[in-house]
Amino acid sequence: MPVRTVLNTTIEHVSILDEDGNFDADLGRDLIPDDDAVRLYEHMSICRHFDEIAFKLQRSGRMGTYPENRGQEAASLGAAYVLRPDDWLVPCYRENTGLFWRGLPMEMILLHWMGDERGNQIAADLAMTPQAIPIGTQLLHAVGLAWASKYRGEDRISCTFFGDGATSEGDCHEALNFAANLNIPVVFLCQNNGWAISVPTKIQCSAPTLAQRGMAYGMPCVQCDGNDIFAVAKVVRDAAELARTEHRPTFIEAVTYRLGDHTTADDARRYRDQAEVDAWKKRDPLLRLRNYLSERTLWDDDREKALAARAKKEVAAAARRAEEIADPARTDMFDFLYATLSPDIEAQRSTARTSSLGVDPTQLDDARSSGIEEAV
Amino acid sequence: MPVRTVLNTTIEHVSILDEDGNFDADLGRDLIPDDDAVRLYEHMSICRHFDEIAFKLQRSGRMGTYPENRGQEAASLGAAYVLRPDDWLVPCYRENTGLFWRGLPMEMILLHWMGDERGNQIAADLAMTPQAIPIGTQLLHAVGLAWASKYRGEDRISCTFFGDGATSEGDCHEALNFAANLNIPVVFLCQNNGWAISVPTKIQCSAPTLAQRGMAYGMPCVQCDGNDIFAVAKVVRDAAELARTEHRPTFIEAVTYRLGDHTTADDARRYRDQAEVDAWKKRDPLLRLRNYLSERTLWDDDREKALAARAKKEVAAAARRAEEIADPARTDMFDFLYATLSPDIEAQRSTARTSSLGVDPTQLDDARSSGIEEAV
Amino acid sequence: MANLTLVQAINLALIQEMEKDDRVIVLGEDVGVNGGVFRVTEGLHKRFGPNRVVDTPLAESGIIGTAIGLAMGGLRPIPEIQFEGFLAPAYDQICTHAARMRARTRGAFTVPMVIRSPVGGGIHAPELHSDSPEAIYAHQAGIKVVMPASPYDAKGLLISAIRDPDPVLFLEPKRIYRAFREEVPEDEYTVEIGKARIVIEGDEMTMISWGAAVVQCLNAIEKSGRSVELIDLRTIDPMDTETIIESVKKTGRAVIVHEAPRSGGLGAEIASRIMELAFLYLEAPVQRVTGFDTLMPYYKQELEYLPEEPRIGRAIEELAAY
Amino acid sequence: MANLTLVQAINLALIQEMEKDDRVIVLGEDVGVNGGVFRVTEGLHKRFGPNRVVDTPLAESGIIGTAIGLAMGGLRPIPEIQFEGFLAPAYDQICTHAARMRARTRGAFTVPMVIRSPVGGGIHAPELHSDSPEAIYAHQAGIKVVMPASPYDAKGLLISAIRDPDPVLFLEPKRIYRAFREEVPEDEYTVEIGKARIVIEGDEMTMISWGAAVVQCLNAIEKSGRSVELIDLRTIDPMDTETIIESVKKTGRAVIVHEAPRSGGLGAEIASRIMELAFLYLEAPVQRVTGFDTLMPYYKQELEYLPEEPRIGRAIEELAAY
Ligand SMILES: Cc1ncc(C[n+]2csc(CCOP(=O)(O)OP(=O)(O)O)c2C)c(N)n1
Ligand SMILES: Cc1ncc(C[n+]2csc(CCOP(=O)(O)OP(=O)(O)O)c2C)c(N)n1
Ligand SMILES: [Mg+2]
Ligand SMILES: [Mg+2]
Repeated sequence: MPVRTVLNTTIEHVSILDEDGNFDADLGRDLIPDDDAVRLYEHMSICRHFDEIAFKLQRSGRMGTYPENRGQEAASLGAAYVLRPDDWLVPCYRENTGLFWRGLPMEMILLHWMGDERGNQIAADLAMTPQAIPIGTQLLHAVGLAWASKYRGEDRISCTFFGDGATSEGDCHEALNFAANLNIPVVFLCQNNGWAISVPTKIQCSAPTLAQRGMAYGMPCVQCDGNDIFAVAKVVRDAAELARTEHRPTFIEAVTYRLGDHTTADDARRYRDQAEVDAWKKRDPLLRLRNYLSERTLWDDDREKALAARAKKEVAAAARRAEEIADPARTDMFDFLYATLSPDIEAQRSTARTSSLGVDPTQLDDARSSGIEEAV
Repeated sequence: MPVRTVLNTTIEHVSILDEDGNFDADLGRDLIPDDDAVRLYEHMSICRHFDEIAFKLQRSGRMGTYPENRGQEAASLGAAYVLRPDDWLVPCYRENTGLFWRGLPMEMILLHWMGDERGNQIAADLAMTPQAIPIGTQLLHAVGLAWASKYRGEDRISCTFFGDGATSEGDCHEALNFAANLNIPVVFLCQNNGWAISVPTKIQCSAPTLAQRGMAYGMPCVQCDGNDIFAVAKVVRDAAELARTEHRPTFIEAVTYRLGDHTTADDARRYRDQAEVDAWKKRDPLLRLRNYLSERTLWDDDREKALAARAKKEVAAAARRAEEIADPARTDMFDFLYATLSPDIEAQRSTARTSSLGVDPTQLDDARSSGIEEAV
Repeated sequence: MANLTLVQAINLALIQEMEKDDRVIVLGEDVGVNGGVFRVTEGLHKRFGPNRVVDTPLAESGIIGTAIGLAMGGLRPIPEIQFEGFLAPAYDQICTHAARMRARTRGAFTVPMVIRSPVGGGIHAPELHSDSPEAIYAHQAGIKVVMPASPYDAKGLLISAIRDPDPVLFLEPKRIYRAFREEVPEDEYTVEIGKARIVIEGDEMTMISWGAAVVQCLNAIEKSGRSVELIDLRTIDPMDTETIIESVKKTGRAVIVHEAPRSGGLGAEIASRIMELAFLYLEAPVQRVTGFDTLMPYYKQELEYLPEEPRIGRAIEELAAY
Repeated sequence: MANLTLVQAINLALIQEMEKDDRVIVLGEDVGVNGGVFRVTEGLHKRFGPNRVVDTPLAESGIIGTAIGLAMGGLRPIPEIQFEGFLAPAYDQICTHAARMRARTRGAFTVPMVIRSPVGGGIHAPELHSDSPEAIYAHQAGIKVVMPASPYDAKGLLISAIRDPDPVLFLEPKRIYRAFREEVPEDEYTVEIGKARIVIEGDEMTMISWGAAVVQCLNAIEKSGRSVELIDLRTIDPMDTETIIESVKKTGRAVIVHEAPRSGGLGAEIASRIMELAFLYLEAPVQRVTGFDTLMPYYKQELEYLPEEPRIGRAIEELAAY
């Protein structure tokens, strides 16, 4: 046949609890028990409050640039909820809800944005990597981490998070391709929040969906309502199952929206319409879950009030811990560079000099005995 | 609707003159007039002979590494045939037929592989870039070149060629994405020849087709028999039309096969079965076109003999021109680095030194008057 | 004359060159509607429209690679890389193609483009937003590297860079984007690429620096009360060796100050050239006051890392005492 | 003991470490079935199977990025980059992540991996197959850079690199892959990373080099008939400053030989250290005999570019005469 069809493929969009409060009982059955739904809502609310406090810390000069997570609380949380506690979470920087659900102490995120590497010093049993600053690069690490587990015959998988902007980077493509061709168990979860700083998604992707990024590699692709924690939980659960049992990756596009500015250094009014923001406010994942709970009499104003008080207390305590930590040692930048330092770097460490006069950097022992403090 | 289809898409395979000699008169109508078919066959044959001579030059130590084009003559030629003479050709290194068709003197390719930059010194009116050594990087240049034309309101387009291996590089993805989203008129022509050195295509792409690489970006994608010059001509003509009139890129997978080793430095017997090679020999693009012409009494043994003589003469003349060119000047590496040289590089140029003693590099004028020859 | 910040001076240079030459176009992440995250391209999108000021996908290799094609195709693209740390994903296109195109094609193709990127530390930015990679690109033949330290120079150097027939990496020290203002002529003018500037004359020693560190040098010199000749390199590659050597022949002592790590930094190159060309004039070993051979730490510690005034001042005294 | 080429010595080191530690895996383009384009990984695929010797897609950033994940996940990956020119597309993952991971996570994550890649000119290879980018990676803190110049060192250094808890860029001078053989113990042994080797002792001057250029140095020294102390750096970062300084204190003169371009090359770093730490011992300016500040030309001219014996010999005479 001169012209024959060699591929025919489709992408589906999954929604369970929609913005009007409709809940699809079929798809939603046994997905999130009521108790858990309450806990998830509480968690999202605390994270929302965390965002507010972080914003204030920045505005009052007590923290550097901070990227608000507001409006995107459902996506990473839905994923963290259905994944196993030892599955790798490989985030970008709008996954606070997922990371905190897994157990990351809130002050770690604050420390990171306070310009302190200790915010990245994450305990091994949390099975997560630190926030990634260079866009799109972390997807490859997720592939490698899952590959290492597979190599050892473990059934741990990776789930990596990234934005719509990240899908334009070459590394994103290489990660998807490695995972697809080498059969690495990874869930690729793209948070399409409509914007990459000031650049709208259509400049990153003029195709009808971002989900189809994965089609290039023949992997299953699915789009879901990213503000619907039920939909996210379902598609991630399915993807994780496929990864765990068949070592096949999945590409998920979670359609969501960044309600805040890109970061505290940004002013989104320069480039987007308030009307768009207002429309998305109605699709707020918190609002939606709260309505769901209220309708099922699992939630009421008293509980909301109590939750607000709890959030305030928990976040304040985390902020205190972040702010009250002792200053890092001047020598930390040397001491954590390699497992063991070379004599030349030792000399820089102990003399606090890069020049050769004054304390002679070859006279290490003298310099060291004369004390680092004195050297500065 | 909780689950709805958001994308439904297909990819077609186009074949016109198949390996058994069947010709689809419908699709093939008015595609390649008989005269041209004869010329194209002659051209392919001459290139095949060029390959043999190049191989021998390498084997006899008169040229460095050379990548044979054998078996892949139809793809770039079909493209060059239907494109306008001012459309940019942005090749990799298995597009000799297309480049020669456009008018590149054969000795340029030889010079390149003889380790001489003058092989890349291509006349502007040929509208082509030199062979690309770093895999996958040239696709972006094709996008920029076409963009520059579009910017000026011209209707020139780019056609870029690359292998199956190249589709794994991040740059390939970034090029496709830029072209799709910024509406740049580019034809992306992937020569899937089954191998990237020793690595089979399935390690580059486990999806059913390579054509679907373009689906990620929502661009039209098509697969064709890359050894069928009619099919190539048709899909490239359609893609060029779309690019020229609507500034939309197309991704084409031309399925072909590398009959030779990867390069003269390679020994393909280490990693692939002879049976596979033998099967593909039956699909040789030259054989196929010759049978087509013979059946239509456009070709016969006498013509074949005459062609062989002509090929021998033309290629020998090109090899002579390449071998007899004067050595490049020792100073060329300096003189073509920037439009104007800095004093420091001038000093290196005139003293032939990087050290500071002997001729004092600051005493440029003296050094220069004492002569470059003498300095070496 | 207007009293401008470095950001404003660059903005003005861009506007004037774009007015003059419609082959000049600007492209990059957030450079269009938003006017750049530092507002360097503010107003350009409105003035010149989306065909000449282009918001691209988030892909640095893509930005530089397409810009190379644009330049080969006859335009004069000015791609912006949002922070110097994100030059890294474009390193391959910069070094493998932009820098090599003229030489490898023996002049058949050229890449007249200016890659703009903010550079350096000191503004409490996240990781990879505070580095100084100039030595990396200076080691690559075929691309020029420029780093202005004042608004006046920024405008004049950028205009020269845009008109240069070869690729230029134009690094903008973000710490002084708005730190001070300077009189900048409204008319166009150029500052020659490859020429250093003697900021203050002196005869006790020569201090060589560039970018935001020049401000630290000035402070340290003032505090020291010594007669230090301060040279702002302005162009890192090609380097104005002559001005450096002349000065050191006069002073007999030299110290180089830069933010990048010491090892393999440009301080080494400059010190070596001084030794090679002014050996018999040297009264003391050339000193380097630079970033340490570590990573630029997160911002709590960035001032421990950077060559700030106290460390420079100490080196001045030690060098004078030698 | 066996009489091995550098390729064979590396191959042996790989086999022995893979036998010993099943966390060690090899990945890259053509490293598996084909055994690598230089046959360095020959036989490994058969011996250890496709799970430990992995042919990957053609994507250098992908190779290094996944290897980083593998290392963070507890393995000891040895990614191969087919030629040094193709380290460039992986530059971002190497410098942005591999080199930074330990410091930026304060030790929570480490990246024990060895990136192997052939390096240098002289074999009539196409463009980007003959470069010497070691200075680029030496300027980046957090990753070690090793380049053996002999089969014995190659095996011992590679074993050290594989066992090193931090990332190591292991550059293999392709010009001497098979140029000569040397007795190499069959048993495992290590050569310490960070220690130079005095190849020949001498007292007229010190010559410092590494990689394939060491052979050129030896020839030039022999031809000169002078007493030149030749130091093979072996490890480029961390550098064995002490051995260099000790030698220069003895000889009073030094010349550095490397293939990479002069400007911003490691010759500058070494010359600066010598000046800083042995200033009063220096009887002449330290000399650099290196590649020119141009591109490595296509192969017809590569020997014009490289620091071959005649250029080194001339510098020896000029330095001795100073
Ligand atoms: C490689 C790289 N390039 C540029 C930047 C600067 N930058 C930081 S965030 C951002 C936009 C990211 O957009 P997206 O991936 O959609 O994530 P979002 O911020 O919307 O969550 C950019 C351009 C960066 N951090 N890394
Ligand atoms: C960036 C880069 N990585 C690796 C190589 C080494 N190399 C040269 S050709 C080749 C395989 C290319 O395969 P493909 O793209 O399918 O083209 P083909 O040779 O089959 O025509 C490789 C790995 C290179 N030239 N560039
Ligand atoms: Mg986004
Ligand atoms: Mg191929």
